[in-house]
Amino acid sequence: MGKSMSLHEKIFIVYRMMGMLLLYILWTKTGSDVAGLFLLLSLLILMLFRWRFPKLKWTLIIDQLVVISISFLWGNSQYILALGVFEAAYLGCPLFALPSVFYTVLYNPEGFLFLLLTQSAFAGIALWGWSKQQESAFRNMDEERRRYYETESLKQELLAANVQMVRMVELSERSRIAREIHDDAGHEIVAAYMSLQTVQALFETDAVEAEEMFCEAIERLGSGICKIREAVHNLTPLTEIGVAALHRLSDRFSHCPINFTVYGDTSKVSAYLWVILEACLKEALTNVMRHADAKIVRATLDITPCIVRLCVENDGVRKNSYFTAGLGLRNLQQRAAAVGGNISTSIAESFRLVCVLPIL
Amino acid sequence: MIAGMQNVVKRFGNVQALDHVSFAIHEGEILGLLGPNGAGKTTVIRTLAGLIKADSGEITLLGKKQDVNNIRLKQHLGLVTQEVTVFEELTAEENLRYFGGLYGVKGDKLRQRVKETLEFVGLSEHAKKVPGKFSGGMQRRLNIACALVHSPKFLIMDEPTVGIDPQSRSYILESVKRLTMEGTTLLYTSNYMEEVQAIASRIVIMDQGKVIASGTLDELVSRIQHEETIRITVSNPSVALAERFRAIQGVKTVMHNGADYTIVSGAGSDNLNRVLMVAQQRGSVSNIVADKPTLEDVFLTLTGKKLRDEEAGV
Amino acid sequence: MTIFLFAFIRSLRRKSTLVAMFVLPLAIVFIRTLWTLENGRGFLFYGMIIMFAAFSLVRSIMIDRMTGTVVRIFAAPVATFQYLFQNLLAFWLIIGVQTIVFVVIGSALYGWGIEMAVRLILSYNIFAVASLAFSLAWNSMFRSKVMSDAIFSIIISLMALLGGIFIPISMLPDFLRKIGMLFPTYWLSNSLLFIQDKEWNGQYWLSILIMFLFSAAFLLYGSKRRLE
Amino acid sequence: MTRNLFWVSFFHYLRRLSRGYLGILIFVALPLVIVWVLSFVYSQNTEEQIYVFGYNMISTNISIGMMLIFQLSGGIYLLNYLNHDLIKPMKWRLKASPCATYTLVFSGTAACLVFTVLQGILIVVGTSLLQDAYWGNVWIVIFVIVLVSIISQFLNITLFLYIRNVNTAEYISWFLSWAMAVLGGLIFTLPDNAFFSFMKQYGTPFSLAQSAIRESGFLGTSSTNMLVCIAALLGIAGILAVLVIKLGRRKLI
Repeated sequence: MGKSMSLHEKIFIVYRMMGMLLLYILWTKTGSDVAGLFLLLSLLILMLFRWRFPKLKWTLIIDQLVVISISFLWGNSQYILALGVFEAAYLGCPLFALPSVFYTVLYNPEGFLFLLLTQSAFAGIALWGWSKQQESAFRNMDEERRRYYETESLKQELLAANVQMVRMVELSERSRIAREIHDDAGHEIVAAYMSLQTVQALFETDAVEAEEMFCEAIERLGSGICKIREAVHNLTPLTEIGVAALHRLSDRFSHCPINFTVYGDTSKVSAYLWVILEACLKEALTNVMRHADAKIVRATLDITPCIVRLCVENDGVRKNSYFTAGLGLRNLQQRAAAVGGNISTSIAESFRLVCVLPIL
Repeated sequence: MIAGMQNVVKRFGNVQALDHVSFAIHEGEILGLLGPNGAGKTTVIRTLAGLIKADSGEITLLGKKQDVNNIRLKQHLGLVTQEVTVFEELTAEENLRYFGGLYGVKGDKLRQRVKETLEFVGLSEHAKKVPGKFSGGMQRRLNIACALVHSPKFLIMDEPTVGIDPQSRSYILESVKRLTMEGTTLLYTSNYMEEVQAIASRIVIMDQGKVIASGTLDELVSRIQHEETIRITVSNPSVALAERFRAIQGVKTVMHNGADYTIVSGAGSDNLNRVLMVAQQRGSVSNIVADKPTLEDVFLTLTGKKLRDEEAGV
Repeated sequence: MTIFLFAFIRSLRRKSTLVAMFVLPLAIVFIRTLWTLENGRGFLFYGMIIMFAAFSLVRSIMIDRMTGTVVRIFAAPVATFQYLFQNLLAFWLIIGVQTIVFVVIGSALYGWGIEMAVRLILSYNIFAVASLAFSLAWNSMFRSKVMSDAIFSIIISLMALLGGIFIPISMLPDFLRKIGMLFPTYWLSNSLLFIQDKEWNGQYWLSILIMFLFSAAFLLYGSKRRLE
Repeated sequence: MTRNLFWVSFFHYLRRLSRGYLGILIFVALPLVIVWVLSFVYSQNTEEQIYVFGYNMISTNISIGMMLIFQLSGGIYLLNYLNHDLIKPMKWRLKASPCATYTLVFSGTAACLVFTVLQGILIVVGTSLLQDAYWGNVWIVIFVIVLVSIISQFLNITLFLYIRNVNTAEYISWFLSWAMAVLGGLIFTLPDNAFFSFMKQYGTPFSLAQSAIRESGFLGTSSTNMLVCIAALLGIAGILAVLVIKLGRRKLI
């Protein structure tokens, strides 16, 4: 369940194992009996110790001290100092390699050991550089991811604000309509109503004037109706929204036959929900086209007093077995979440998308 | 609030096991955690019990922050695992003594608690037997008992009734109810919706690592259900009658099988009276039922899937 | 101390452990030819019995992991260290008691003398710790009992072969001896050799030290927390 | 019908056997390695003459013993199959099939027999090629291997039917084969008295087989001796067969 190892860590472990193996072979070929085994075991223990407690890097010094003391019993063991130098360089704490350096300078300044240590140091540094680079790449990735999450939450807020906004616009529009009807058409109709009342009173006394006023009232009513018509005309949006838009989408779908049915009162659904539903249907149909050999697609829109539910499914077999939520779908899921709804998809046998949004 | 999660995320490699999961468990309630296999229930439990580390988000338990290293906090927590995890070599009583001892219960207190717990799950007569001799239901009960010896304030049960006989199942559900009466708070996961429906005071539904709905049973059902089903049996059935039913406003489908009709209409259409009227015009009605909506329906509404695959015949 | 106590009880409930623990040692301690000085194989056979006993005792830790009981144990307020430490301590105690009984009977029968008896007990106990640690590390690598057992039977044959059970280690050629030195059995052999020769010199203590180092390495590897 | 099912089940068992790489490793590679190491070490530490007629006597001794130990333990395969198929997980599924239980048991036994005999022959070939081991008359050796293998299978079935716990039965099976090896003088030299020398020559299936193989070539003294050993092995196999049939009637079907 642990974190998976990165490549440079694996190389590090393999390098050390190779070192131990070489030491073992060296021991079987040359060495004094027990000192070599003692060295091998102690190095193994220290290695395992640092594997279990990665923070205790200073134990590297013990490694080297053990090697140096054994090297007086078994000269060949000094070569394994290379491993200590390598590890110190890889872990990025070159100071811990000082015992090896002192030993080399004091006892073996220009021999093969010197060459070996330099080589190991370079190998360690190279690997260290690599790990640093990868670390910074990871840090960048983390940063990126953090920024992504921030953007995502910002988007959530924006979407929520958007919903709020749509509601505000709806309200202000409603009040504008109310005002328009009240100010223009209302005015005319009230005037006509008052005229007609007067006409009613005048019928018995003054028939001529009554007729005159009657005509005027009719005219005013006509103008009022005209105004209402105008207002209504102005209100009708140029593009279709609502269930008509969904119908249009399903009509245009030519990939295979589609069966789109609507249950319930569509007037209860607000405009901002329609936008999401439309996008959902579009996304679902695209996915059906891309992922399945569909024979028929069924789309159902249910509107209950509390929720609106769009379900799109096909009966066909899927084309390719893997399916991941694409960007479009993730976006939609967030938009649905912003209005308190939920979108879930499944591809068990056929493609299916269910979108449930609450009606306030 | 006795325990809760806030925006908890957990990934295993590329699999997102938990995706911003948030919920709260209040003192004294039974929270039912419902979801199909692989929804992330076990991961929720393991992070909540401090067995694995969450990638991000906050987990609180008894007012403190839960963490893998927070050993003290585990004192008040009981975990009933999904598998039967008791020791084969030890008798029922010894198993209880073992787990009691792990939680620091000692001496007379331990003896008394073991006795009480055995009585509680109805295994007093089998105290000296090893679990290998038990039936499946008895093993399950012992499995639960092992998490109760230390009288935890908060008990997590991970599908405690998988694969047992109905009698043991109802016994276990009864005990769970008794536990809450004694003041234990419970998190109960299952993919048997009947169980959750029967005992949970509040329900969290999960799917694909996300919480997709939560609330009391009534809330969930009244808010989220999208279809109503009416079953009616008439004395003289005919195809024409089915057509008449189909003509009623809001009716989606009518299934006709002998004298029985099943009429599915949209939620909130209140068609019971209309259906009855239409039917009575054509003869007498011998039976009419409006199916009560269940959590299964809620889940179906939200995801289009059944809670358990095997019920779908896979 | 609950874990310790019940680790003890659980181990004694298993028949295979009981056989390895008490029947086998008693069976071999009475075979006189095994304990003559020129043919001292009995000491080494007893070492193998300890190895088997340790393996079958540590098996319960692996079973806990495979059945998922360990999830439950770690859900309780128990640290990983406590769990492993108390279990291993209980196992060690069982083997320890057995070695003492064994050595006492042996001394009575064959007149080993006090000093030799104490040294034998020390050798066997430190070897028991190494065997327990080895079994722990071994079992932590496997998720299936069958696999673990099968490969273990190969390894133990090699250990027996190169650790002086079949052939006295002095007869081994150098390169085989150096492979043998990588197993704790070799060092048990070595220490027993010097006990039998009544030579109380550095070689005996060296063997003890190396077995101790083996235990440390195996424990470090085997004690990592594993849930699955 | 029954004969058909027997072959189906037989080949199925063979297929399952051949999939277990670990088994092959344990029963072929391990004895070869042990023979190699032991004969290497003993060859270096002895003053006697090692080579007789171009054959290595030390590895001959060790090879015969090791081959027989592993042959005698070969029944463990069958033990595991019996446990898996007839007692534990597969019990009801297989009992529900139209294949009679005895057909299953016999086909399993036959498959294990073929497999272990093949393994034994592999060891014979391996040691004679790599270690110059002397195996006497090849046909006699193969016949003895078959007999020992049959005894091992029957012994394991008997153990299993008595004990009904596969782990314990397995332990006892290993223990018995090693005990026979000890009595055969393979592990350490036994005291020189009448009882032990009888045991070493004729006392156990192990020693009978060992003697038979040795007597079949220039190591032996009389072919009568060999025939006696083989007859004794046949007798043991016969007795075990009767036991298996009686026990099986009672406990399996």
